[in-house]
Amino acid sequence: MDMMRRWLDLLAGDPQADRAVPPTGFTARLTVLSAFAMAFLAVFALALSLATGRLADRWSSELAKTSTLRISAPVGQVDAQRDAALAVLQTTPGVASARALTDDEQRALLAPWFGPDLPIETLPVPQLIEIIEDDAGFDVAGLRARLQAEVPGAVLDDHTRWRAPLVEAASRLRLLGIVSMILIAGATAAMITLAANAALAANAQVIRVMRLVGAQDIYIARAFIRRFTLRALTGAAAGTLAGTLAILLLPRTDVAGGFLTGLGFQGWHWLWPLIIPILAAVVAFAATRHAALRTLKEQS
Amino acid sequence: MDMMRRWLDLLAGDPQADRAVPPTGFTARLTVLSAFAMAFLAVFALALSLATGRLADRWSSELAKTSTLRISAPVGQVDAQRDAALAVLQTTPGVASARALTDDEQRALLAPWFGPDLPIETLPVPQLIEIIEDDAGFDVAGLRARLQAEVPGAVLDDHTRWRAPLVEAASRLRLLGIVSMILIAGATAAMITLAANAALAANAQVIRVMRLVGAQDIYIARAFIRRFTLRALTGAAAGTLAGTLAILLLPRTDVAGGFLTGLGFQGWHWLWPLIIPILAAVVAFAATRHAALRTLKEQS
Amino acid sequence: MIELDNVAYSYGGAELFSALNLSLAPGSFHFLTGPSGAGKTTLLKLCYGELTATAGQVRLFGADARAMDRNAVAHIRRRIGVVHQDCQFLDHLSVAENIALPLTVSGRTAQPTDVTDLLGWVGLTRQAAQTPPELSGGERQRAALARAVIMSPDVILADEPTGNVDAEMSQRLMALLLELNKMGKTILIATHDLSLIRTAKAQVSARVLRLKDRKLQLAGADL
Amino acid sequence: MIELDNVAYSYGGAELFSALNLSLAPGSFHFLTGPSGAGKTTLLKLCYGELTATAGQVRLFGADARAMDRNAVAHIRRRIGVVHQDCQFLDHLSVAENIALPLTVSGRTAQPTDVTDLLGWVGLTRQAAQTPPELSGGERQRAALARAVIMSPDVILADEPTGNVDAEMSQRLMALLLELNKMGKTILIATHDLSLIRTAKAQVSARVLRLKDRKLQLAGADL
Ligand SMILES: Nc1ncnc2c1ncn2[C@@H]1O[C@H](COP(=O)(O)OP(=O)(O)OP(=O)(O)O)[C@@H](O)[C@H]1O
Ligand SMILES: Nc1ncnc2c1ncn2[C@@H]1O[C@H](COP(=O)(O)OP(=O)(O)OP(=O)(O)O)[C@@H](O)[C@H]1O
Ligand SMILES: [Mg+2]
Ligand SMILES: [Mg+2]
Repeated sequence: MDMMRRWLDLLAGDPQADRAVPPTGFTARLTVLSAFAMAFLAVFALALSLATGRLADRWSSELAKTSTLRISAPVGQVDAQRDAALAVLQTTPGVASARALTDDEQRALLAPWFGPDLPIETLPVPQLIEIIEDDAGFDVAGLRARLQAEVPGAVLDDHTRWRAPLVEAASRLRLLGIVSMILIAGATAAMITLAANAALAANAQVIRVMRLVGAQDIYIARAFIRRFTLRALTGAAAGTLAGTLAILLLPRTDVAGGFLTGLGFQGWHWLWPLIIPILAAVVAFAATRHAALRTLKEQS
Repeated sequence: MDMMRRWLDLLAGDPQADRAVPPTGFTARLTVLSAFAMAFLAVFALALSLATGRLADRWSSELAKTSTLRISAPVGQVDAQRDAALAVLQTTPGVASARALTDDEQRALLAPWFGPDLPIETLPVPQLIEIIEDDAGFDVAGLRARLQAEVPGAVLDDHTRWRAPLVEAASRLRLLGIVSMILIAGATAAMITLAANAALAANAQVIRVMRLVGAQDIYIARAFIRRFTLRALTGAAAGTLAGTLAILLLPRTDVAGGFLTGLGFQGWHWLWPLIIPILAAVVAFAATRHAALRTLKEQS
Repeated sequence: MIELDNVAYSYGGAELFSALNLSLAPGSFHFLTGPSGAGKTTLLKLCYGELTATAGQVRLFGADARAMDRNAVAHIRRRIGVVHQDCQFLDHLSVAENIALPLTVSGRTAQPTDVTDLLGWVGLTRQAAQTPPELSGGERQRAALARAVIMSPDVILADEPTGNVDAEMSQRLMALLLELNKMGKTILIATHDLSLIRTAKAQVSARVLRLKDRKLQLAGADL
Repeated sequence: MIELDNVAYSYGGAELFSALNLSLAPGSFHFLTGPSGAGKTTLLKLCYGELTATAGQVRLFGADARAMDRNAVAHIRRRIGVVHQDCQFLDHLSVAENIALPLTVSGRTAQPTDVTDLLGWVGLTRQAAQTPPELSGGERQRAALARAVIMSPDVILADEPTGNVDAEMSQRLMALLLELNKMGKTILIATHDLSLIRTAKAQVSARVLRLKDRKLQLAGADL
């Protein structure tokens, strides 16, 4: 509430106090530019972070939780072996569900290699069964042993070879996104603080005169705080807008194994970038306030 | 030569002139920080740019120039049809080379779907023939017609469906990398110019006094130029180092369809980042020189 | 209004003065002289709370200066008009705006007539719209004096207010200060200009203090 | 050394003065007086090339000031010592370094004895290591004078060099300037201080110019 009132107070502003502090020309433009550039980059880092987040989720859930059973058998026996395998799987603890892929699914999987019109019915292509584990997972060696006895043509491929590096890569990528965000936020805060300090240092004379004629510290500080907050807000808003537009213009890369599918925002994630200018304004407010009150204290 | 001498002159510096211009405190730190942050990001953009460059090359050469011929035939006829197809291809204008994939290669291609130990010899798996086009490319419809007559089991898959979006995506990604680099360089130049201008504006009094006692413009300018160049160089060098280390620490993502294989630098590409601090110093030199001489002219 | 009790001050090194006593009664008129570097400006700064005495007590309007926080000092300053020796202005504002600045920062709106009258008094009507760096030395001093009196403060402390103006103008500024003194304002002027003191003494019962050799003394009849 | 021929100047508005003639012969001693705002400082600025006349010709050491580029002006400044009215210093350097600044920027190394002697003359030995903002008003003026003369320039232009110092010190500074005049230096002092002019005239054949109502005239015997 109090914070709220202070903010509104600030944004309403005091045109007189604003006049008293001279326009800070280059420092002003520097602040707006920094806020713009940093917001622009932040949008990308945010998008990367969200995309890798999604990717890591997908990879760890899809890959870590699924295994494939492959049944190679003479044409006539495939159906029987498939049913036997499904029966085995249904009684295996740790298996959440198991289901045979349809011909269409198998054809889609094979299309890159054999073309879309593969006569799959006439070929002795192995039947694939997708196994989804539950959280606990199943005993791979035990399952292999049971299958060997009951479904001789079945080979269990539990993706273990792939799983570990993929999940690790995904989580490290997500970490990278988060670290970039923190770096950008930190760099922005540092830049705005330094710009505010530079403006204050350049205005030592103004502060001296204002003091001489009886101005209170908060009166002087407010003019600076207001300016830098508005500048950071403006710059960051423009940068966010530009960054978001750039993301929109990015190629929809559904290619390359779906790696980049999601570098755009999806659904309500579009609201995330709105946080950037607000955060920039809050950071600028706090940084300038701190810098101003400290400088005023030092110069007393 | 002249430029060279001027540079050396500058870096040797004049301690007296340096003393005459007061330490610019916050502006100094702001410059170093900006240079650092921008160099750090530039390393990433550079890496992205090089990686997408490599990727685009690979995609456009591998995908755009190859087609696949798939021969599905009863087991006994495969060899004969393969030879007939190869004979047709050898006489087709626009085909640079054509060769049948070995069993091992086909097994490797199919491993993700059927497991590594697929008994490919015993299965009526189609025989694949890789066709590499020359730059002109061949007449797809014409080839199809000839093949239909001479090799009834052959299906030509010329990857056209895939080619266009992939190549487009790759080139747009490369563009993205280059645009980021330009953006970062531009933002850095703007930041350093603004910081130099802010420092000069804050030192109007110093310039006035120096003038009063008979200092020449270049004497005054040099102190500023030297400082900002060294600052940009220092900041950018540190930022480049940090960025390169971060790249080294990146997960080696050989996963996900090889999309990110190359986000590190490869071979002599490791020399590229060295350009960043040099470029930053040059930009700072030019920006400060311009800003200083312009300010000095205006204030005369 | 302002009382200094056994006050000493040093800028870190040797003491500039010590055991100094001064009391500015309401409506009194004082001159402060002394050689360059004696500490006149320092003494004035103690009187408006810019410096804090290293020993002794300074009371401003009855309150102990040492116990004041910065907001209290800001409020005290609104009751004390100061002419700084190196006149300090906001260089981006016009002369008129600079003169009205004490009103602005205390949240009052400047009456245009007040400012106009005052500009006429100090002879800056023509220069009202110029900025301070566009003024001559003497004009700046006059603007500083105008700014010091615009709030109609209880006390006026002027540090060498006529160092850069000609004799005629300095008599005119003196007349303004004498007028204000007649209205009951307390006035303290630090100056080297003995002729200024002489003319003033002819019109008001001014006390002349001399700061020399670390001591403050009443000047004799030698003026 | 410095000649003004039919010179006029205006800051954009009305002309400050016009058809003004002045010639500073080598070794001459001039005073410049006139009411505050008459244009004394402006006239001095024309003489050291900070301003360019709006009409007429200014010749500095025989060269036309209008034709000089900024480097030429910089070199001229090394032959002209200037005491600015609002003494301008580099606030981050010590007083001694500020006084030696003209030597520094012209690439010469300051002789420590020169600086020390000069500091003694103007009574700033004790303050040599302080920075300019830590000086009193009069001390700053003395430092400005010391800086003006350290290069042993051919011409010394001093704008109100004694506005903030006591009578005793101003006599002493005057003695320094008279000494330099005897060594053949050309000197022009703008001042309001008539007593200063009177004492000087007793010792040297100084000419007193009065700038008033847009004209420059030789002052009569009324001084
Ligand atoms: N901030 C400071 N740090 C150190 N010494 C200072 C500082 N300010 C003033 N002094 C010294 O204190 C002494 C008194 O200074 P002050 O300004 O009070 O003198 P003053 O009487 O006003 O002289 P003037 O008539 O020349 O204005 C001077 O010798 C000066 O060098
Ligand atoms: N940069 C400027 N722009 C506009 N007007 C100016 C500028 N500088 C000075 N003036 C005006 O020109 C007039 C003469 O100024 P100048 O400083 O030459 O006077 P001066 O004779 O030195 O006065 P003083 O004795 O008060 O120092 C003044 O009225 C002043 O307001
Ligand atoms: Mg003083
Ligand atoms: Mg003047």
